[in-house]
Amino acid sequence: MSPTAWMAWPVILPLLGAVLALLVGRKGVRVVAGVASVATFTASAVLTWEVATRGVLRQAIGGWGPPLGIEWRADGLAVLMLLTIGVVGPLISVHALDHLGDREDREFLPLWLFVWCALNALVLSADAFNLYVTLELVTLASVALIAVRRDRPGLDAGLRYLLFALPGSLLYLLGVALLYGLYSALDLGLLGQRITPGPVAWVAAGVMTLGLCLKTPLFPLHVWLPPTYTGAPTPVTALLSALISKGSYYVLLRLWLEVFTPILDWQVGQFLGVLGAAAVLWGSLLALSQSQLKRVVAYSSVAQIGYMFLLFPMATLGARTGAVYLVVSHAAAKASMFVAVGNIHQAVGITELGGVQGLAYRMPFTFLAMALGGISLIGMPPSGGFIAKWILLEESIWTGQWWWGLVLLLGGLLASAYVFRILRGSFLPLPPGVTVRSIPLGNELAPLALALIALVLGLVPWFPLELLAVGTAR
Amino acid sequence: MNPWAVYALSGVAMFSVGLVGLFSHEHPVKRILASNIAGSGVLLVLVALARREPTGAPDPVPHALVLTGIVVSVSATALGVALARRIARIDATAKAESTGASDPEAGGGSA
Amino acid sequence: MNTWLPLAVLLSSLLPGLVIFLLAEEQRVLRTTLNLTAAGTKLLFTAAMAWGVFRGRHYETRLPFLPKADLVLRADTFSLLFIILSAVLWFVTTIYAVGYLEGTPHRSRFFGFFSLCVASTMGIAMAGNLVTFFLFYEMLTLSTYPLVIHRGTPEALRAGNVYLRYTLSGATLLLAGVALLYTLAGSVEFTEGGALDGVVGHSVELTVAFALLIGGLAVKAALVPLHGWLPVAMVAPAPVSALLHAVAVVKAGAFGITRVIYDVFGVYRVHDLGVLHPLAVVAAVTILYGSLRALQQGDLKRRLAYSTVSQVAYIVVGVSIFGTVSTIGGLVHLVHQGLMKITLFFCAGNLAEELHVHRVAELRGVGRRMPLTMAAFTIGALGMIGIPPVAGFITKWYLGIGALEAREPWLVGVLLLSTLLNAGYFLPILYTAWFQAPVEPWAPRRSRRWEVGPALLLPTVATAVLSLAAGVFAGADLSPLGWTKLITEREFRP
Amino acid sequence: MTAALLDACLALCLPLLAWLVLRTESLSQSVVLFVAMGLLSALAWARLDAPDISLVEAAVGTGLTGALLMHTLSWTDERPPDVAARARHRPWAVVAMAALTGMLGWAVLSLPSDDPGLTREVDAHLAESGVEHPVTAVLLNYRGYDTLLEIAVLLVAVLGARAVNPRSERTTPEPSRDPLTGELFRMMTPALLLVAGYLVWVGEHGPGGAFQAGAILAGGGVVALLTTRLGTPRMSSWRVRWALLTGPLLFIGAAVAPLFSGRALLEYREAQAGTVIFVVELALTVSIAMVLWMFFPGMRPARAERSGKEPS
Repeated sequence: MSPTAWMAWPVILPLLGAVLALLVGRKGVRVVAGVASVATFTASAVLTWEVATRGVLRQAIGGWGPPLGIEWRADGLAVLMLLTIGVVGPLISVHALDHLGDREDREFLPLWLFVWCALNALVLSADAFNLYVTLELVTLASVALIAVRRDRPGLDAGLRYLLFALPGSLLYLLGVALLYGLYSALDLGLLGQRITPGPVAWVAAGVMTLGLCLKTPLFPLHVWLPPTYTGAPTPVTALLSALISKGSYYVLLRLWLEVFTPILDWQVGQFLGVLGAAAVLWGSLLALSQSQLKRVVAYSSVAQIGYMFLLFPMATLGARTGAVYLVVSHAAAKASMFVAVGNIHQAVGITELGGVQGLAYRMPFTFLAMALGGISLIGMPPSGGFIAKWILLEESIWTGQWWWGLVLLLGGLLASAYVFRILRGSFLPLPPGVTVRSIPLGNELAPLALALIALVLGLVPWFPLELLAVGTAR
Repeated sequence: MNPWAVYALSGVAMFSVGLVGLFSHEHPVKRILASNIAGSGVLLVLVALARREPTGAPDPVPHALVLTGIVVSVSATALGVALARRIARIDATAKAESTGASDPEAGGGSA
Repeated sequence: MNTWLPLAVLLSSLLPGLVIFLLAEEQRVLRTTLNLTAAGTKLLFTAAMAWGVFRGRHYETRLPFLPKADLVLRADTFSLLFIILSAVLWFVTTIYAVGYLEGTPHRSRFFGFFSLCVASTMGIAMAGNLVTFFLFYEMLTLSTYPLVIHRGTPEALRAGNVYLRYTLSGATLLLAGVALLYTLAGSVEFTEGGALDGVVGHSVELTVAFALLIGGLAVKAALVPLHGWLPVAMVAPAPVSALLHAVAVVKAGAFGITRVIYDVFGVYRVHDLGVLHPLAVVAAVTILYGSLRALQQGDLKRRLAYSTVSQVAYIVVGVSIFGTVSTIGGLVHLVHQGLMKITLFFCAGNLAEELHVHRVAELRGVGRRMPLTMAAFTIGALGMIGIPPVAGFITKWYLGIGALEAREPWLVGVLLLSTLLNAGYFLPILYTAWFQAPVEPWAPRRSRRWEVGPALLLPTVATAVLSLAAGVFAGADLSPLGWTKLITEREFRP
Repeated sequence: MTAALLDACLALCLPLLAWLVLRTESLSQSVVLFVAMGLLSALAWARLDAPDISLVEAAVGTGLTGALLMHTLSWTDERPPDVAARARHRPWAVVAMAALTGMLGWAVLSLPSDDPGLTREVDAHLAESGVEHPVTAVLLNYRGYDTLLEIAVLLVAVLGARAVNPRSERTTPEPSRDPLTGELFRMMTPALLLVAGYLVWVGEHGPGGAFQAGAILAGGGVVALLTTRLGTPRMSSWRVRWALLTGPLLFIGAAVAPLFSGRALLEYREAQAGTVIFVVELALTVSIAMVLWMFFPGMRPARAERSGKEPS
């Protein structure tokens, strides 16, 4: 099979897996999903290898090519995301199997495979409208996942998410319509060549950014996030925070760095940066003031997404590298933390922060995972979070915009405050009257594996960094 | 003014009404309605854009996009109302239980 | 060039640490064996490396990391000074800790973090550039935090909070400084004589970077006013206090300051920037302030803690005065203070463990009950005051001469005043212990032969002997002083 | 002139109706107004020379959506006690609306007003696409990948909708008391099937296609649901699953087959393209009909029972 043909499989295999999982009915779901996961991961890995050795790959779907057809484009950034999704997602889903009931995982697995397919499709797509379809597929599958337990908090969370994500998609679609109206193209590459400053480009950029920020979400559009993340089943929250929210951010990044580059003015960048900085501070402060464990971690996501927007004021290749590195390491670290939170809830049934008391000795792997994940959120070495922060910090000084560096440093301090607030309690003796249910070993190891990924990202950053550089030379 | 522009402006206005309505209502059905209105607005803009050259056949690409858009929008609506329905049933059950009546869901199911 | 020995030195405590975490609480023998084997192996590696460096060989492990900064572990004369100190003291402290924590819960966790802590210290010592240094500096914070809160009491948790607040703020400053310097210079590999040859001008930025770096490091070095965490952290078990205060944390700070001055900026550059003098003043203030506060403490460990604040500042004073002699004095104190202070903390631990004595006033007549412990304490205390032939005297001598040589006579005054204060807070302890009669008879010994368990006593005596030896044999080539002279020669080579 | 007046009227009415939909306090009135708005908007689309997709909008975007919403109202309380159906008083809302309209309008008016878009490119390659109707060519060939994902969207939606309301599968609807509607349905069925088949076939040359045909069939299904003993298809039945999933499976198969002979995804051979597309469309028609049908969760509980439960 030709190297470009490999691009199809990370999209097709999970789709096929999902359809077959639905088809086989109740009994074979796990088997089908397992085979599909292994196959999809393998396809992603092979594609990564092809891109790392051959450079950027393209496939004109249907053989047409832009402007008529849709094109897939795999550069280093795309395959790094593929790999992230392919590693983090299945680990979360393994945990989900035990966390959710038997009934739920018959629905969870096909839905997760749809999400996986959609995210892979999103990452590879170079077509503005196709991106809209993938975004919607992600959204609808996420909504179904959030509500998969059919309990009132989950249903509320699902509906809330849907009703915030839909306008986001529509804003994006309107932008696509405007761009098509002026440039008669939907391909991101063509749009990037044809874009000129003017009302259409400005308004399109504005509404698309607004829509995607609503979905991601960026401060102050984050109001839906904490209740949604809290109401969803924990493994689904992990998926939302680690991978799904990154989908819309990824589109935003592609748009601004590859299409709207000519209109990315200083003011625009600073504006997005200010919102990002506000997200960092506001999210961290609110994380600090929460009494529920899951809400602490949820608000931390608001803050971490804020860091990612510091890319826009700098808008350099280095800043892109830093932001993407943060996306990847946050995916691993935050997934590990949410999964660990799920374990804690399962073990003691306490959702308050004090519920962690004494658990460090009873669930050592879970807490090790929590600690390693937390370190990455803070941006302390050795962790992927540190590498990301370091690159962004250097870039902020390099571009003379040192104030973003201050935000990074301050955010790190605040993060350490809420992370250690969680960890500290675990060293206390177990309070009397609390019984700790035992957790299956697999469930303890899943968060640890995720946290170790965040750690390894901080120890051998050169591999992802070299991968990210593929396709950046112009 | 060309007809397409009139309709495009109309679509834009529908979109704005829907979008703002979405954020100023709390009832789920109203919000789903609002998102459908906003969606129709965007689609109308696309349909209008396809008809800018007054002669010949309209641009088929936006038409195809619109078809896809309709499907996505009806899917989202179906999912949204399914959630709303379930929430309503849970609430009804809770209400019935709190007033001492039997489970209406069970009654509905066995009818 | 040898490429695996630095890594081996690092891994010889990192890997055992990770394995120890996995051991069950009851596997006492296995854990102790592992600990001691690891500490012994490290000593061997270190000795081999020291011998090699002495004979002019180079040791460097280089792993790819960031585009502009590899992970570099390297052994030069200065890092070896710190490595040897840590390796030796780790060995004795391990023995001590095994005895001290006998029968207490969570020992696997304790020894796991303990080993990680030493591994971080090794990393700090061998770091070949600022990024690697920062990496291990942060690992040190992370691995000492669980040790500080080890007891799990509310008081310990509060101390942990204070500790984190200080060290993480310091790390933030340090990170800002490192990033600024990397942006200015591209890459900052530690180089004898300074690594910033490529940077011309930018004196404002360089000054800011220097201030940030020193500010960050000063937290761990406990320079006034950033010393607040140190006395609070005294709630930790005695071996932790010993290791934290004698070796790992405060020394990491002092070591870092020295690296920044000599191997990053280069002493000439720092001198030109005019930032050395302010640093010396801060250190001098710290010396006096620490001593004054020590004088007021009734709690033995807190008194020792404030004494540490003061003594570590000697190192900083030494390296921040422009001149070879004072630099020798400062650097050699890195070792001397380590040996003497760990002796003192061991003694305090022995007293607390055997007799539950924590306050100075309770020490009346303890000399007759625990003669060896108090003898060791006496050696340490006299050394701190600076009485020959204990090692502390060498330090003060070189610092004094150095100050005169650098035409900073005010410093001699500071040294004299500090010596007086040192005497003021150490001599009463000695007097109380040796010459006053106990209020009530001491509890009888648990064993006929030992005044306190051998695992506690032997390390105490060993370090006391070492403190004495470092002073008596100061003239030898491989004594701390001899080694320090070797370092200084290379740093001041113009 | 009359045409321009009609256009202006329509264009003005649409946002006003939209506004009314959201202002009306009664939810059922809102839905009725929404349907009215949808029909007008279908008219507008027809005025813009898009008669085929205007039919879809009328049938699915308005009819089916309206029916779904109406159906939901019968499940939910007209006005739940904690949530007001009326908009909260938001003075900024009007300002925001005006600002948004103004900004977007500015952008729309700066678009070139006689741009053919991609019409030429589509026509140039129409011969290679295997179909004669340009919209079908875009939908199933040039941008067939969008359609593939769109099918996934439909599957996800039906899976999600069924997942949250599994119980309703067991709800047997009340048989219609009116024998006439049942008879009507029986008579209608063959006609519906015929029309659907025709639409798929005609889609290759003119307005029509899988989606339109699927919508027609689904319409029949919904009527059946409301008038006969036929319940909503259940996911637990293997027949239903095959009916639902054969289309997607065939589509995926057709999409990946070219990969094995060194071509790109969905890169049909020119000679076979027409046949492949026809077969895929036929299978998709069944799937789409099933999905749309299954969006309806069965009948609401009988009115009498509901009112019996109401505390009063």
